[in-house]
Amino acid sequence: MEEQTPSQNNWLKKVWFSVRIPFLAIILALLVGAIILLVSGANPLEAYWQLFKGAFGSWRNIQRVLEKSTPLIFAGLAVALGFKAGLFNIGAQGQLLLGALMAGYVGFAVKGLPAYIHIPLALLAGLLTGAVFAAIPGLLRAYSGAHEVISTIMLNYVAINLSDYFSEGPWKDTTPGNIVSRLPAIQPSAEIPNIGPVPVGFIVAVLTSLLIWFVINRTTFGFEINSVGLNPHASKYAGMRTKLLIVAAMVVSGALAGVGGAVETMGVVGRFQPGFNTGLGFDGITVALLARNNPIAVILSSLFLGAMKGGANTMQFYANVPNQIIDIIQGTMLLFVTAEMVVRWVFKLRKQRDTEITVTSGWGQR
Amino acid sequence: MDNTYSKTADALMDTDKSVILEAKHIYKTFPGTVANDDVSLELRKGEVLALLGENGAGKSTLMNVIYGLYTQDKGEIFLNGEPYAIDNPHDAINAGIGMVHQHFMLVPVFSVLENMMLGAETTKGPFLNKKAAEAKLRDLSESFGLEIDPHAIIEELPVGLQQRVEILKALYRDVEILILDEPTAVLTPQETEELFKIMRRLTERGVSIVFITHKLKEVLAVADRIIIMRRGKVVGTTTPAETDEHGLASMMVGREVILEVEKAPAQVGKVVLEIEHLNIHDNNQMHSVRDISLSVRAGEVLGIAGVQGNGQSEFVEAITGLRRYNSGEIRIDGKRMPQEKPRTLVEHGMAHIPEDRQKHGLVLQYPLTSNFVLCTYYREPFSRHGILNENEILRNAEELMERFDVRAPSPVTVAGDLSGGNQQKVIVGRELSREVSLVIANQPTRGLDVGSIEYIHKTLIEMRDAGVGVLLVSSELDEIMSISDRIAVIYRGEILAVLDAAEASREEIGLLMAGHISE
Amino acid sequence: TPKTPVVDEAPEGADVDQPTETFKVGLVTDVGVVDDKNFNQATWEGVLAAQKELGFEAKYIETKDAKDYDANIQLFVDEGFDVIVTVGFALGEATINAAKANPEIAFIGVDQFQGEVVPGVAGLIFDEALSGVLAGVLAANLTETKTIAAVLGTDLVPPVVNYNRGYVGGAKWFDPEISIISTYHPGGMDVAFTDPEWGASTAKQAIEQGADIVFAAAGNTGNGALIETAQHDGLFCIGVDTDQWLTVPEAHKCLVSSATKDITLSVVELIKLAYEGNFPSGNYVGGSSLAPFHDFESIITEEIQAKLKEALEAYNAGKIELPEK
Amino acid sequence: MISKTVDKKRELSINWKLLRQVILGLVIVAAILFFNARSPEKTSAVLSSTLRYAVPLILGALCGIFCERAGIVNIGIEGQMLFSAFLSYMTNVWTGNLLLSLLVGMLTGAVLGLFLAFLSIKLKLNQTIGGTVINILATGITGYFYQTGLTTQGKLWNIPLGPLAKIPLIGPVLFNNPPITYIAILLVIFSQVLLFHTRWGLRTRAVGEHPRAADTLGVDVFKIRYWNVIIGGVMAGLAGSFLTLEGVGMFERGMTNGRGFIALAVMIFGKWNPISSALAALFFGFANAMQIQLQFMGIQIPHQFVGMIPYLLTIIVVSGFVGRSRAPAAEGIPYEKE
Ligand SMILES: Nc1ncnc2c1ncn2[C@@H]1O[C@H](COP(=O)(O)OP(=O)(O)OP(=O)(O)O)[C@@H](O)[C@H]1O
Ligand SMILES: Nc1ncnc2c1ncn2[C@@H]1O[C@H](COP(=O)(O)OP(=O)(O)OP(=O)(O)O)[C@@H](O)[C@H]1O
Ligand SMILES: [Mg+2]
Ligand SMILES: [Mg+2]
Repeated sequence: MEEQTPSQNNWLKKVWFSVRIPFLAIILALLVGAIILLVSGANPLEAYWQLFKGAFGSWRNIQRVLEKSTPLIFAGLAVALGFKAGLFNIGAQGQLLLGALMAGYVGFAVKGLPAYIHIPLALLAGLLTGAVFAAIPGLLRAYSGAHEVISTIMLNYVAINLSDYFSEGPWKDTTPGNIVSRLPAIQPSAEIPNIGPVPVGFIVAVLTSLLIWFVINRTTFGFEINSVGLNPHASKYAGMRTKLLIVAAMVVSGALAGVGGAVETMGVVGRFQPGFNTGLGFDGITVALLARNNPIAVILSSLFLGAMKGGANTMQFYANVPNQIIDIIQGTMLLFVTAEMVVRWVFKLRKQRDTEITVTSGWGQR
Repeated sequence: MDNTYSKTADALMDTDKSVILEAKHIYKTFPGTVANDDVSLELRKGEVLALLGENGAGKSTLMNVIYGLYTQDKGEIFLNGEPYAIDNPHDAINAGIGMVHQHFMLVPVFSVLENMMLGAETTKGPFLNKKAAEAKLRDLSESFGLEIDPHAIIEELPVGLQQRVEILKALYRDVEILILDEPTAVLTPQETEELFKIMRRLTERGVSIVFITHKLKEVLAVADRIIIMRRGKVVGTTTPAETDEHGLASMMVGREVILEVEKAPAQVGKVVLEIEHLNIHDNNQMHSVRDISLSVRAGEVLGIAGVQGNGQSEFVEAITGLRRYNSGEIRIDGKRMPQEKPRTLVEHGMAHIPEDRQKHGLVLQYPLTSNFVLCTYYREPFSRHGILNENEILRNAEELMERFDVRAPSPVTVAGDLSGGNQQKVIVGRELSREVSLVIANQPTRGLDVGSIEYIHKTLIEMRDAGVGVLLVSSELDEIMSISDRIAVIYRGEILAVLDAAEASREEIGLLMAGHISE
Repeated sequence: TPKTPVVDEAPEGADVDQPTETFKVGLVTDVGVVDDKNFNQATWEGVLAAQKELGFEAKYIETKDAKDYDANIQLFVDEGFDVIVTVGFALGEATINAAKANPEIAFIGVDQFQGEVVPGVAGLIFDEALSGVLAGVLAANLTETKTIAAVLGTDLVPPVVNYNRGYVGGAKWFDPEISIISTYHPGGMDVAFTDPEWGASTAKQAIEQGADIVFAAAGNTGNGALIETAQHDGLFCIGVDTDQWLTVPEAHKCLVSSATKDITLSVVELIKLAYEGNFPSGNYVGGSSLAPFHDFESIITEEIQAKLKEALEAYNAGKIELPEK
Repeated sequence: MISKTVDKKRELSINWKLLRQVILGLVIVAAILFFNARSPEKTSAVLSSTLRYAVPLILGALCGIFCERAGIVNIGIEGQMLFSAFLSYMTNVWTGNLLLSLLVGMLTGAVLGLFLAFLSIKLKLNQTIGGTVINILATGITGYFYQTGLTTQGKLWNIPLGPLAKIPLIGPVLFNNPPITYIAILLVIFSQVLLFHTRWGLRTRAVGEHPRAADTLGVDVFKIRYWNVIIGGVMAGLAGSFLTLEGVGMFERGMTNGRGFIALAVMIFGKWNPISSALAALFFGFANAMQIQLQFMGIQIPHQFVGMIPYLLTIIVVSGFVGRSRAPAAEGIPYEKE
């Protein structure tokens, strides 16, 4: 530590500056959770210890955390990319759901393909579905002024109805004895394998994060997306095709969410079944905000959330704590991450300029 | 203090007028800025006190402190000799202070009447009494000759009338002290004259007025006393009798300022911009530009004079590809331009200095590096195959900051942290540094102080001398007069006349701007 | 105060300090909570009832994420549980996989039809149509307006559909002229059973157009319908799955009976069999019947009793025609 | 001159709109009378079901209107409703005092309103996220603390309004309802008058459109915003209490089931106007009642498609295909005094 050069020191400082708010927010949220646990007569230390063990106590648990993180990374990237373009994609949930559905369909209905074709094909199906479904609010936002927050909330319900319809109707699993509405299991050739405890989907997710980081920070497309998000008027003035960019950002965001759903179907569940993806898109919001829209940080915040989800059942089992506590911690965390002033006030931190996050404001405005 | 500007016998004589408001040792800081640094000022009964100073000198801040919008860090305010705590506008209104703000403070979707009533509602039981309010408004309109339709919706009114509503709003509240923060920026010379008459009528009734403006002529015409601020401090007090425009200008900026631009006769070349029979509807489907035909030639400055809100914005937006037009044709270098394609126009050598620098000109959260390539990021050398070349972008920013004298801590400072004048320089630098044949400059110096104005005027003339066609749109008559070669006057969306700048007179153009067509 | 989630109450005298010696029964819920007034709860009550009788350690875990079925079962496996009860068809696959990996453990799969026999797995299934028929016959007997209603969860879930088929079939069998108005919740799986206000207002809409008996087969949505019916004088309502007299006291005014499947009892039986070492594999059909009439005993005449008996026989003989949906 | 022509235009368009509305109203009345003649019970059943479904939506939408007219976006209505439903239920369980339970429900809504106001006004937190936080916390906390086996002690009952309740068709539908339904109807009228004919309303709308202008006229922007969000919270609280005290009489985890979000849609549908929003809510209520009625009549449509209708309609409305609605201009933007 002592022999660090000043530049190394600066680098560390920079990292600390960019992570301190989320980090402290997590601490605060865990404290609030601890208080609720105490009030309801549980031992918070024991609970958190079991939570930790449940997440990292064995290779199997670690694998589960990675599995849970994988769709979160995609959902988080989807939301973060939307934020970058000034769009609040609450619809990631619906896009993810339909992505999962289509991947499930291609996964079981297309037969006789080798894995190296079938897997990409099913992923592509999820990707395209998510993209198309996200294009609707994108187009509406760009060309009719319908605010994406409201239209994507509504489309989420549409997505649920659609996926229910297909799972009960035309694509229902007709295996003898099955009574549940769901799709048949995907072909083995569409299953995404694991390498040791690491799901291949997770590796793809990490690579995708790097790619998105590069696109946002180092390409002209990223430049345009950022501009449109920060100042659509100036972007139009500068010759960017703002409406098209809004649609494009929404489409890419939806594609990411769709892949998230596909990976979930193909790597974890093994088929599409309603109710298996509940809340993933909404968790994407938490992930993106926790990561302050930085694609690399999305990996870390997904891992954190994935660990909480992965450890929850062990916590419930051994520490006798209802797992709704996870919801409470998550909500509190979101609150503290976004309400920086609370964190600043608690920890007496000074304001820094670059820490503001941009999210859209009201709807109905054009 | 420089004794040239110390109180003269004249000014001392005025002291027998009683001091109605006094601000003592006001300090006000914003993060990173000291806006008011130990400012003291006194206002006497029935006088017009002009407050003069460059941009960011702290004039509006001081007035906002007096009006209770801001709370001073230190200092006190006295009313009629008694200390008076003004913590919010409510206190100020109660004390008989009214203010017409630099930016309109009207609710756009409300009617004139609703805007009048807001904050000073007359009620009958629990309900609003619109009848009583309307009667009061009509009385007021009559006694000051300020006619207005009480039921008109603000956003549908031209800015001149909106300004009228602002003044009526202050009068509606029975003011003893009236603060006017740059009220003439959007008025024609004639409307300005009208305003001065009203001000005189008010002072005769004992109302005291603080009048802020950047137009030195107006100060000399209407003020009883003049206070000059610079960098948050009061740097002098004078009277119109003691000084002239040059005196005021150098006092404001702290150095000698050249108010007239020196330029050689224009060397006119081929036509670069041609507009034929252009018609535009605005957002409310009202005709805002009617059948305009104009052309700009290489090596000349065509000035478009007009009061704000007469269709200039729509006109410029249409030629720069930001707005669809309904009919007509636009050609650059003889080539027909498609609708709504700013990029195509940039490719054809058009530069555009937009009217609203923060809305259109800059991405405030972007660093200067990105803002400098906002229109050219997709081209070599700034990017190749869709991938940005950070080194080139940085080098470009360093070069332009040097060339256009942009004062900022570093090329990666975000644009939003720059002062208005420096922000404008970034835009000018970006637009004028690439190969262009045509410059569209819309209100390029709005709200800037004389120093910055001088610089931008000089740059525009340099472009013209280098053979570029310049279309200058401005509501500042002085600006139009001093740098245009030809002047077109726009009124209610129509070009009333195109005059040779050398032969046109201020009065003639002023009348045209008000819609009077002379024979 | 919140509920204590994991009940761990070995009866007095049982030696919990020697886990190797103790018999242990675990329960994994379907997505949802153990106190859902529905099959998760009924199953858990079965476990507790068996515990009372036999004295063993019992523990449950609530599934929050459908992907955790395996992991939750595994927690019990790791802790050396002897019997693991999994609730709901959705856990069927996870249960079979776990059973194959752990042949020494007895698995009870509630509502899990077994296509083929897997050693160590007993699929506890029910004939919902049967209790539906009885409910329909009862309703048809009691109605004065000749209009009876059913408020149903989603048709995505076969047991719900079966209840309704039985209800309609039974009522028509008794009186072909009777008019039956029934409605499924239009939402998906996630809301169909947790929307009591929808259940209540739907029941009211039916009541206002003359229905005087409301059969509610929709989990908590249905509970709303029961409570609503209780607000109207002189009407009857019929609950579902368990004896809802015990779970929805607010509906006592109208709750004449419930179309039940005997989850609790069957679970007790299966646990006992496992305890004794006679655990069966394959499908185990639990009982379906009407719950006791409680306060309404007096109005259930001999005649009605006879009709119900007759209906049971007719059904078993395949003489009652059931509609498609 | 210019303003005059504008005036004329506006008058003309209002007349057209009025005409359209009158015609639409007449068609609806005629249809109701027609069906009433054919089968009175069914008609009144469908209409009361319509009203009942609409009540929480109306109250939720009023919450949205109060908040957004003052410039605060509230997507936490769902959470406010759920929380209030829970606490008024718990109060009913503990005390059996319905009035107290109702007050607790309203108070809960108000406190959450205050919380949202504090987050968005004082901490200047992004308002959409503030609402999301309320929604997540409401699901988590009510789920955590809810326990079954509790029994409520009664629920709010119908109060027939004397002879009014005896009018055919209208009587049973409109004048024989439990209290919160009456309150909701009165609140619609009250809100309409408050917003457009009182000092408070004028100031509220000004604050939602141009807070700085209001500030310069001595209007306390923060105070107006705080109070409106709190009042809105009371409305959401009433909506929640409606579910547990008047509608069902019980609580269930997540029992609001998206009604808070549909209320938002209703608010936009109704263009931030109480009466129009109430009509929009009735329309959604009618769609729901008809969906049930069609099933009663044995007409089977895949219910997933029927279930989508309100959401698709909302999208169509916000897309401006049925007349554009314009949100308050300052909505969602924290007001900074300096
Ligand atoms: N709300 C604010 N936050 C931060 N800084 C501010 C704010 N308002 C004004 N300032 C800064 O305070 C200084 C004084 O501003 P002020 O508006 O009083 O200038 P002014 O003399 O009125 O200028 P102008 O002629 O451009 O109107 C400037 O540096 C300005 O940038
Ligand atoms: N609204 C604002 N919020 C925060 N900081 C501001 C704001 N306006 C101005 N500033 C800061 O105040 C500083 C001074 O601005 P000001 O406008 O006084 O500059 P200036 O000295 O007048 O320069 P110029 O003559 O080029 O306009 C700037 O560095 C800017 O960062
Ligand atoms: Mg400045
Ligand atoms: Mg100013």
